[in-house]
Amino acid sequence: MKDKLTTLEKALAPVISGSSLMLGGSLLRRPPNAAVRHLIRSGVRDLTVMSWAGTTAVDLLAAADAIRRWEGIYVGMFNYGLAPNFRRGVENGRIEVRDFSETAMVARLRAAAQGLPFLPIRTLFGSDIARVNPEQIRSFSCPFTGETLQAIAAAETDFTLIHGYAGDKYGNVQWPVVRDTDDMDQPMAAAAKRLIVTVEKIIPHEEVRKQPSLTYIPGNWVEAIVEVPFGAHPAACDTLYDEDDRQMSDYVARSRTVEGAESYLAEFVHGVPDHTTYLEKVGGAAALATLDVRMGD
Amino acid sequence: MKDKLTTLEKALAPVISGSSLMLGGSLLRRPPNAAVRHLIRSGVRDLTVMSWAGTTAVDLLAAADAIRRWEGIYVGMFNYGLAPNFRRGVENGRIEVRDFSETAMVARLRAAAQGLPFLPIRTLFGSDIARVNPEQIRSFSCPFTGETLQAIAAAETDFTLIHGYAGDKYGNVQWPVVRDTDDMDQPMAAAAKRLIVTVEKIIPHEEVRKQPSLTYIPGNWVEAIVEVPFGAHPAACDTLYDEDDRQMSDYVARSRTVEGAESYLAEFVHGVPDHTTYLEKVGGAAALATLDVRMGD
Amino acid sequence: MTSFSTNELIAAYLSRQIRDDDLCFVGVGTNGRAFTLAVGIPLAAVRLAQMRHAPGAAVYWGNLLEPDLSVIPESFTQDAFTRWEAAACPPDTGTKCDMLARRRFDVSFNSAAQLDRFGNMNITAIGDYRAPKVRLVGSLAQPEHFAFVRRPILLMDLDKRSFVERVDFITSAGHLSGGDSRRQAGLGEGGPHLVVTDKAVFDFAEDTRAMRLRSLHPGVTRDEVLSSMGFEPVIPDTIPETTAPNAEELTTIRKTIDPNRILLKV
Amino acid sequence: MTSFSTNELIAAYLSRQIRDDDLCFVGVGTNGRAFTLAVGIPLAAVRLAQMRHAPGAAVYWGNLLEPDLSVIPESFTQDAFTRWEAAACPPDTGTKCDMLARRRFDVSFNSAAQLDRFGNMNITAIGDYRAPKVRLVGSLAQPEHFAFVRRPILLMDLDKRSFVERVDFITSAGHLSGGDSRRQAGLGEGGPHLVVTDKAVFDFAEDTRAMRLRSLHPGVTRDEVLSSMGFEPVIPDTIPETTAPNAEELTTIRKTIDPNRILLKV
Repeated sequence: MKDKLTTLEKALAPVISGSSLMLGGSLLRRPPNAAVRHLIRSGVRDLTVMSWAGTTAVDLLAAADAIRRWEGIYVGMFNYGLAPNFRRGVENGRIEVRDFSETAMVARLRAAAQGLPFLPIRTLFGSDIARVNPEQIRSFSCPFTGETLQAIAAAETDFTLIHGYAGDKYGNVQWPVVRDTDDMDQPMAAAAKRLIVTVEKIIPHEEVRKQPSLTYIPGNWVEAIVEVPFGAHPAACDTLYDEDDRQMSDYVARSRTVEGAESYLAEFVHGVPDHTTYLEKVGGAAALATLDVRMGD
Repeated sequence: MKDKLTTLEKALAPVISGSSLMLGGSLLRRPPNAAVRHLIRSGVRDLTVMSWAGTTAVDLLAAADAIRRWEGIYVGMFNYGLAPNFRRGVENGRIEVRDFSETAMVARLRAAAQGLPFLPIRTLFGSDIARVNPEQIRSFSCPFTGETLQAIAAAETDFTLIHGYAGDKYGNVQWPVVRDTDDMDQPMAAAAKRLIVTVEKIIPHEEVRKQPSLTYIPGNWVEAIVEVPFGAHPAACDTLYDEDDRQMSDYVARSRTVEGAESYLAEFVHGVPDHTTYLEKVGGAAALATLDVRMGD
Repeated sequence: MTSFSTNELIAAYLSRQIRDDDLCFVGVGTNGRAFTLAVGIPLAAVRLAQMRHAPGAAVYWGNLLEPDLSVIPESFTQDAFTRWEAAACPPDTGTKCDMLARRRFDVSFNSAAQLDRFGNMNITAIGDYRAPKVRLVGSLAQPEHFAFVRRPILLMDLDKRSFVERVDFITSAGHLSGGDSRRQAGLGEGGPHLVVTDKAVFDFAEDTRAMRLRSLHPGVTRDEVLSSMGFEPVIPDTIPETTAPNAEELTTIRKTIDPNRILLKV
Repeated sequence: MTSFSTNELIAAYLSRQIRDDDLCFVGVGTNGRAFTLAVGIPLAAVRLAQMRHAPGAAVYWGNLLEPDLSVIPESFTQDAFTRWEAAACPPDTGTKCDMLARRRFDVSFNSAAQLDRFGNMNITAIGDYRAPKVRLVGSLAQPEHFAFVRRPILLMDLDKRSFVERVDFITSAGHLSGGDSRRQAGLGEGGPHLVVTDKAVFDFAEDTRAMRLRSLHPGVTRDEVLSSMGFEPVIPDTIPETTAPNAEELTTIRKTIDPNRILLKV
């Protein structure tokens, strides 16, 4: 096995302006926020971003005006309302959107994971989602029944960024037995070309291999793994810490205006050299301890 | 939730001659042998049987001349050689076969689980598997790239029989964290129309719902659940008991001839009224204890 | 006669729409009134149905299949979802998607920014899709609900801005342009079944598939309803009153299902 | 020069075919000689490669991704598979199938009842498919290996009944009728790469894609090989000898990898 443990800097160096990027997580669970802040600091632009239910990670990139196009099922701030910067970017024409419903996005990821150019669904008849996107959604006839089906193009991105619970230095990432799973991190990992994973904690390989069925991302699929505690902050990593309501509220409030969003980025992204300093900035160990949801396990 | 706990007799009553039947398990892991012995005793015939890597369950049905057609990836006895009765049935023309490679069978199950008539693959170009089966494997053009792909028809069966580890009376079936998973029981369950599950043990629902991610077959998909300890015997149920080498060897040896196979059925299937008596017949608690592989968990 | 809130009226009304063994999709909603409509009322309704006439009714919520509705979380932060006990929690959302496409769901509870005469709905964009006045959240599985669920039920407060002649963008295809148009487009049975609002209940006429006033909530007038809509629904000759919750239903909601007023708060 | 068995020769030879970071598929074989060819020799070869020049090489075995090859089970009953430690054990075999179709595998080890001049193989039926003389096991993922794996390697004992002019049934399409026919049929790069037998090693000629003698094992003659085959392979002007294992390789195999002669038994 190959040692793939590295730093955010090295892991993300290949992600350059113009890249396409799949972002893991769903709603306020495990968006790869630390990695995204690093990308913003490094100045990448013109990204094609794909997501499942995107929140903070997508909106931060939008705040930095780094997104040229987005494709996915949702961008919002869950119980914090609409995604302020993403919304502004779409409304002022800086971000092009391509909407996909859930079965459509699932089909896209599965197609990529299976090395296929498309997979069929029959969800989007009559929906404007299909009408506005003939490039990626097309009708065709079932080779057996002749009925009309819809072909959905595979979701191919240059890079995939996922934030996970725990992994070993070989890139094997495991989830806890009890967890929230309303997301597509595993299908995204299976679909990835170049997969970069951040995890809350690096654990010994010996621990991983005792329960191999908990490995949801095999190291074999991974290009680089980085230990980034609180890597999803200000969102949550289920089973470890909850979303940071104070920080989330501050972000949403300031993002009502372009200037406010810029002041947020200046303070919490550009104003801190790295993730460790970021964590100090948002309150350090004392503040983070209040988010802890571990049950002594 | 609905109480779905019942007896083999009641659960299997709807399975009549001429039915189509998906059988769970793979190689020597969890073939639903107790359920199959019950079906043989009840005299069903002319079954269309589908399997992943089928062993004892398929061959027992073949010994009873209950299979009209089989579809799947493999029938054999794993390290006990070819499947003697199935082989004889195919060679003498009583069993029609439709071979599918693994990606093809996976596509068939996923199509059924997604309510689709087919899913595409590109495995079987040039293979005689496709040549001999234009009814279920057809070439077509990708709606995006124009390249040729192969459409594989969904695997629809009237019934699906799966043997699982533990479940509650509502039909929620759970697996242990460490287990063997070289099989398709979950995709088969997802693809099923009428799903009948036997489990080693009925456990309280309260236990199930503490670790919902271990539920691989939700009760919502299940029509009936039956407690059948050693329900895979003489094959294994991984984490609980190993295959019974003595019984396996005896079965294979006797099955070299039609008469031998009939004597086996007479002794271990028709000659015992139910599964409890069967377990006594194969040696009872003392013999079964020698197969135990539990690690004090 | 006991007095009751509109939320209680709706919850009790909806519970009577749930049949035994129904699998019901409930979304994960946001805050305030949106939470009450998307999560609170639906959970209360299904629980009431479970306790009264539909013990086999189940909910798919987030990615939890059959979460234990006898113990509703007190707050809905991420951790509450993680710890909520349930019968099953599939490895990824693909399982739920397959269950939708396979038509395993009987009922879904939906809300939208816009809903039109033929039950088409929009949660994607207000104005022009490519240069929208308001960019909304996208689509989630709302297209799936209208495509595959047997009886989707919309829960929305009646409002001229939401009930529009024609949605700006069809996120989920309802009955399209009415009549046979849904089937013509390739969609199966289904589409919006009921629209339950704070003032009245609507269904869709069998022939034209246009939205039709089905009942008025106690104390609400026909004109009050019409003045809150951007189009005129089909109005039957006699308009019944929405059946009020009985004392037993109200007691169960107040004492057992939602004693802390989390579900039916606002 | 140390003496060595044919199994050791093959294991060492194969280990040199494994490159760093190769993902190798090993089947779950049966008993006796079939086990040695399908499981024993491949596991020994990959382990030897890991220890010498390819630390990043990995095995997919059964449904275990990267099982710990430093601790080979002593027996191969079901429980040994269950307990074997590994980096990952995906929830179902569909993951492995996707990895195959996505072309994540570099090497596979395969055996067959019949293999022909162009590397087509048969594990389905001897004789007529619909009324076979011998019904075999079916297909498993053997078609996938030839369709998608970069360098499939066949391990078979040389025998006239197995090495036939034309297989009775093409389970896995190799180079079909040779030349460009594989590509014409819609298949990508790949197909059988090497055939390693107890007497010699074969590859496939670049132009005709016909099986070609690549090397003779020490002490084996060309005629011995030809008389064990049902067709004549391409014979180059000079035939090298299969490189023998060196002392260090032999010591590693005997002392560390397979001290109890489980893998290379028969």
